[in-house]
Amino acid sequence: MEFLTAYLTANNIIFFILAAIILVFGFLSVTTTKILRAATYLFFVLFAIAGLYLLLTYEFIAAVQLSVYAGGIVVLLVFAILLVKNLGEETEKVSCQKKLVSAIAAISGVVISLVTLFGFGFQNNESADELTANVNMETIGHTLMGVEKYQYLLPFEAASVFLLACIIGSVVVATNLKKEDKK
Amino acid sequence: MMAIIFCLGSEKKNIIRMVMAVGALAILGTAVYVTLDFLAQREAGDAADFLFRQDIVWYQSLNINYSVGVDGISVAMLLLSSVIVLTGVFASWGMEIQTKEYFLWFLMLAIGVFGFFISIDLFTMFLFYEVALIPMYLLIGLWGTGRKEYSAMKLTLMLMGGSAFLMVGIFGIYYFSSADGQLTFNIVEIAKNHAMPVDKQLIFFPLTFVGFGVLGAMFPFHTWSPDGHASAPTAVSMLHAGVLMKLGGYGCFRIAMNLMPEAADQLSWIFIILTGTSVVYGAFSACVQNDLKYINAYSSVSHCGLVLFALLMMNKTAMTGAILQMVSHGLMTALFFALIGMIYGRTHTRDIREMGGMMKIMPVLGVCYVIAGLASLGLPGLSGFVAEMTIFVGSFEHTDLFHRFFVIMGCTSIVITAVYILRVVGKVLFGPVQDKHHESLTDAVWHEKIAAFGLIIAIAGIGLAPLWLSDMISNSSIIMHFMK
Amino acid sequence: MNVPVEFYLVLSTLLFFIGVYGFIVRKNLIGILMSIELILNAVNINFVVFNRFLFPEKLEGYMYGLFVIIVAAAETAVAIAIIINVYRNMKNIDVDSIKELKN
Amino acid sequence: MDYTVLLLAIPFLMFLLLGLVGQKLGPKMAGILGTAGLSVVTVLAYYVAYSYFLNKGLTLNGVLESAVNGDGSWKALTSFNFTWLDLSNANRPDLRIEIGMLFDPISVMMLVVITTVSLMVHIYSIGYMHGEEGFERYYSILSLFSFAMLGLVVATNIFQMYIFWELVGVSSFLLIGFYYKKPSAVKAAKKAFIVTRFADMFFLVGILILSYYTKTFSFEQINGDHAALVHTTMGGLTFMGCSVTAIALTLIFLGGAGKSAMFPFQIWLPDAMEGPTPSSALIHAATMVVAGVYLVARLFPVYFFEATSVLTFIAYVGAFTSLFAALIACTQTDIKRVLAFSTISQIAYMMVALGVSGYASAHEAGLGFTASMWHLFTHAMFKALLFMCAGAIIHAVHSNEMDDMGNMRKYLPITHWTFLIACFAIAGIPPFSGFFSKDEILTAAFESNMIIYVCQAFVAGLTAFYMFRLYFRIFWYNEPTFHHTPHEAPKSMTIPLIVLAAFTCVGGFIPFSEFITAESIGYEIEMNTTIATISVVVALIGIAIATFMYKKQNEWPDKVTAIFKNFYVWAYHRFYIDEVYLFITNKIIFGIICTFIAWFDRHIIDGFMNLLAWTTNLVSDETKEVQSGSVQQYAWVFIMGVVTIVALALYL
Repeated sequence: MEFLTAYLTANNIIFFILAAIILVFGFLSVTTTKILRAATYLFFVLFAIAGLYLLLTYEFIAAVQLSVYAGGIVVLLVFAILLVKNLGEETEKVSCQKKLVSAIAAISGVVISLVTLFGFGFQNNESADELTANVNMETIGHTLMGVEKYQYLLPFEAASVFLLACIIGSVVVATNLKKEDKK
Repeated sequence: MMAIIFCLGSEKKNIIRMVMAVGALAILGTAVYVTLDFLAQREAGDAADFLFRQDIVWYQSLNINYSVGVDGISVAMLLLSSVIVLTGVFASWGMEIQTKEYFLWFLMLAIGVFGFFISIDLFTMFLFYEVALIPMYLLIGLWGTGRKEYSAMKLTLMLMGGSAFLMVGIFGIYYFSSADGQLTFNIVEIAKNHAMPVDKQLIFFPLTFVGFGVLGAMFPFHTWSPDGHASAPTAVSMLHAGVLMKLGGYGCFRIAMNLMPEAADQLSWIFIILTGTSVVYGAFSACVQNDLKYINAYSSVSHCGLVLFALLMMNKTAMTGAILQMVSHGLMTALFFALIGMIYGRTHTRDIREMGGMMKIMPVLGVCYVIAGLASLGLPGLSGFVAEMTIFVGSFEHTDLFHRFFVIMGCTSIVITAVYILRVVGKVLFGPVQDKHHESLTDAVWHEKIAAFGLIIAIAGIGLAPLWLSDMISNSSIIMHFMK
Repeated sequence: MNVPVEFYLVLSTLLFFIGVYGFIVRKNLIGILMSIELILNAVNINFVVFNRFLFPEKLEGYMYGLFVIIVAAAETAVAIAIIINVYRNMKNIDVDSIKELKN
Repeated sequence: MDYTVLLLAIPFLMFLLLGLVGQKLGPKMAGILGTAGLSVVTVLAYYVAYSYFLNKGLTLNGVLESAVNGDGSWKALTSFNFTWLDLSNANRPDLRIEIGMLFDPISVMMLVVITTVSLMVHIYSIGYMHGEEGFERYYSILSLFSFAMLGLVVATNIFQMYIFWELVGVSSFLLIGFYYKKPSAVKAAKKAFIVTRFADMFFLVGILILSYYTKTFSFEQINGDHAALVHTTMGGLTFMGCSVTAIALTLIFLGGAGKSAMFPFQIWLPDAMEGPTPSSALIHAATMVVAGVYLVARLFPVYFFEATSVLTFIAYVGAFTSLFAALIACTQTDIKRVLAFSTISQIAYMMVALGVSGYASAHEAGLGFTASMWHLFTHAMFKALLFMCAGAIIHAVHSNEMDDMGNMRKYLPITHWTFLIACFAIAGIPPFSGFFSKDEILTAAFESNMIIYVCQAFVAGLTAFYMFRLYFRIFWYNEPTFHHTPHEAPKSMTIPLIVLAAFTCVGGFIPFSEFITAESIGYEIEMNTTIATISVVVALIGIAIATFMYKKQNEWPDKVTAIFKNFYVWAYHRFYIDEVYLFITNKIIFGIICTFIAWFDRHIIDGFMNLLAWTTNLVSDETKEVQSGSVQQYAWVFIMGVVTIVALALYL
């Protein structure tokens, strides 16, 4: 019981709930045969991960996670699914052999990772708890816009250029074929 | 010596055949000049192993040099090559498709060949060797006839396979031959140092010998030759059988045997069996072929087998005979291929069963073919006799039963050669005309005559007065450790 | 605030390999894409967690996670553009049936 | 170098000239040039012979050299001898092929024979070959042949001999195949060349063995001092129980047997009659075919002193061949074939003579050698004459078959008489030349070996029989229906006939033994009357039978044929030797060995190479599946790889 009480703090309970959501829906999202459902499950997973970030007191990244992932990517995916598939159409059955093979890879990876992880012996940094102060937007803004050490203007700009490139690329890829279709 | 290469290099810009002819003539002129100069310098008492030396450091850290120089053997090979290049140009006068590219690759081949013969640096030599091989693929694959892609691929792959062996062999020599820790690629130095341990030699000698042996059409690595020759355009067959196959013999002699004499001595029996087989086997095979080029290709296998066979006898006379045979076979086989090309150009068939009575229709080609045939079967007064007799006399130095057996087996090849040569002559040239269409065919035109007569003059020249050539060659084998 | 770091790591490990499983097992291109998202998220969790527990004052992992999200978004966009294109051409988005680029 | 070199140079230049520009000169000019060239050579040869034998001295290089040694023996003189090819090495420093001219009794005698017959043939051919296509080519090859044959006989060393030997062979090939549009001619030419070439291979190996031990090619060194060099270097050496010397000399003899059509190499000579008749007269009757005899004579000291057993072997081979060929000659109907077999038989006679000869300048001991050379001389004359007569007859009736001839004496009187003279000569009727030489051979055989003597005497009878069978069938017998009336040949053809007939008549009175002996010392020949009588009687019996059977058409020939039916068929088909050869070459060598090797090459060796390529292809085909382009597969491999590596790195 002591063990239980030691772990049954509010944080932990929330964590377990989130973890359960992530794992269960994650698993469902890769195993379900209906692709639209998979997207929905993915949405839950992403949502729960945002919760996880909140639990870590990183609100900003949680917000980004929500808006970009849950709000953007999943919607994009859903659109894509709706464009290419009839709603609710089942994905083809995956052969057992393939499942088994994939499972072997995944499980062996899990095993080796967990063994390593538990063998490492982390010492929880209690001091981290003390620095629970929220990372405020100012800090984030400075970090993103600064050029000092541990400041990330360059990646920021790079990311923006990258995004631009992606937009253009997407458009080109999408339009090129239309021309060919016309031909 | 450089002049030859520069001469070729500048040629590349020009595309007209005339320029090719003039260029090839210039090459021949240079080769003759080199020969005369060489003889003069020897006469004047210059006893260096190699004359006209030129060394340029090329890659310092591995001690690779562009070093060239000639001795009597290289001079003989240069003369041979230049004669064949010249006649090859005339023989491919009628090449209409992509003439420029054709001659360009042709020259590339020639550069490789010339470079190979004058190199005395192993690495440079290997480089030129590869330079000579690659154009073959394109020349056969693009300008060939029949199953050209297959043949070109087969030829290139087999020769490349050979050069893989060769490269290992060369590196083996490079790493294990140094006397004082200073690694060198220089053949002369390696030969002088003579420091390669015998156990290492035993490993690298077979590699090198087989590597060159593939090019020298040694049994059982000869099968590229019939297909390759059959598909190649005329001048390429000429240059290939005439010169390129000699690279094999020359390499076996200059590198494999000269640098690894002890191993050559110990392992010669294996290769004597193989080359001795080659001689008879090629001749027998040629007896039942129906394609003129196949006959000639198998005959080349037989004759080139004799070259390697003689080399393995490891004495001065046989060695001289081997080099003479290279020259002689180069000339006569080039003549053969040139004539076959000319006949094929007219009849559009190479099947001897479909031809007959050509002597009446095209007397000049017919007579030339007979002369080539007689040279091939070793008629005195033509070059083949000189070479073969030198080889047989030299090979007879070995008294043991093993060598005797193979020498006598080699002697039988002169009979078998007569059989297949006369079979061809009888079927193609003599007898009644088989195909009525053939009666309207024309005889050789001027450029074909130049090609054929040029080669015949060279063949008869060597056949009638062989002494200078044989002296030039035999005087060059001074630094050979393996000479008994 | 005392959820031990191992918990997070175990979670991300499991999520990662769920993603890997999905990546390998899925035939549908969009399914594969979603698996990739899972993998990326698992990694992201790690970044953030390590940042939180090891160097809370630095924000390195934090930023990295942020950029990962950005890049993931871009990647998804491009991927979907390609998928739609492929679908237009071949009326199919199964990896096994898309062999046009092979050979 | 001096005037003697012209003996070789003129024919050679004539060959080049006629070969290269003959077409432009035209037939008439070519014929005249060729004949004129050879006339000069003939005059030179006669001059050499005159100075050598009668003046006993030759002016060589401006110096008069005596042809006689102190002890009265003939001396070998060399007019020039230059190195043609150096084959020396550490082991044999002096081994080189030289080209030179050697004058000794037999070579000078051969010079006379060759030039005489050759000149006659040249003159004769002007008429015989008139209007033939390739007339210039014909003369060019005749010149080449004369060059080669002269070079052969004056050879200073065995290798020079081999060189010219081959050249002779090729000119023979070219002449047999002169009518190259006739498949039978092409076949015959091929056969002749390949059979002789096959024999030459033995010759070559023989030379190689001989020269390996003696370290020289020179006849002078090999033969000199009773073949002492051979004795010291090779004496006592054995190989598989046989003396090496004997092996070498047997091989060399086999080379000679090939050229001289001894059994079992005789098959090419009858077919060689496909060539123009005058060239058959020159090459296949008078000169080239005796090269084998000449070769043995050249090396006679070596044979005699070092390998007597080989000489005996030669004698038996000769005796067998002469009998064999004479039997076949009796059955043939093609007149040139009859002559061809007669030639084989007569050459075999010469071989027998050499085989039974001793080495001494005395009547009995050294007789064989002299007789052989003498017979060579006389035979060349009368056989050339016979062939030319045959040519004239063929010229007249355009057929080789006896059945198309008969009663020709009316139409061709000159040919008739000259033919008759030649027949008497070959049958051995005094005083024609053949009698003397043949008588000496029989005497020599009688002195040494009774079996051979009996055999040869019988052959002499057979010879008389088949020659007169030929004579009567052509000139008497029944007159067949001619296509057109036969006419006597033109002057250019009859003059050589008369000249040769004259030689045949007087050839027997040349004191041959003064000049040509084994030991080079002249001696007096005495006629052995018993043997002479016997041989004349035998010959007369032969003639009588022939006269009885063939003078007029009667039933006797058929009766005799019926008695010896099987034998006759066998002999008519030349005892099927040709068929055996054909079987061996066509069926076994071509059919089995060559085809097998070609098959083996295509399918096994090349197949192996293709298999290598195919395997490479297959392996790459298989392995390229690994790089499938399937990202999922890659991912799986990647993950498993990482897992494995981590596991290995961390826990092992």
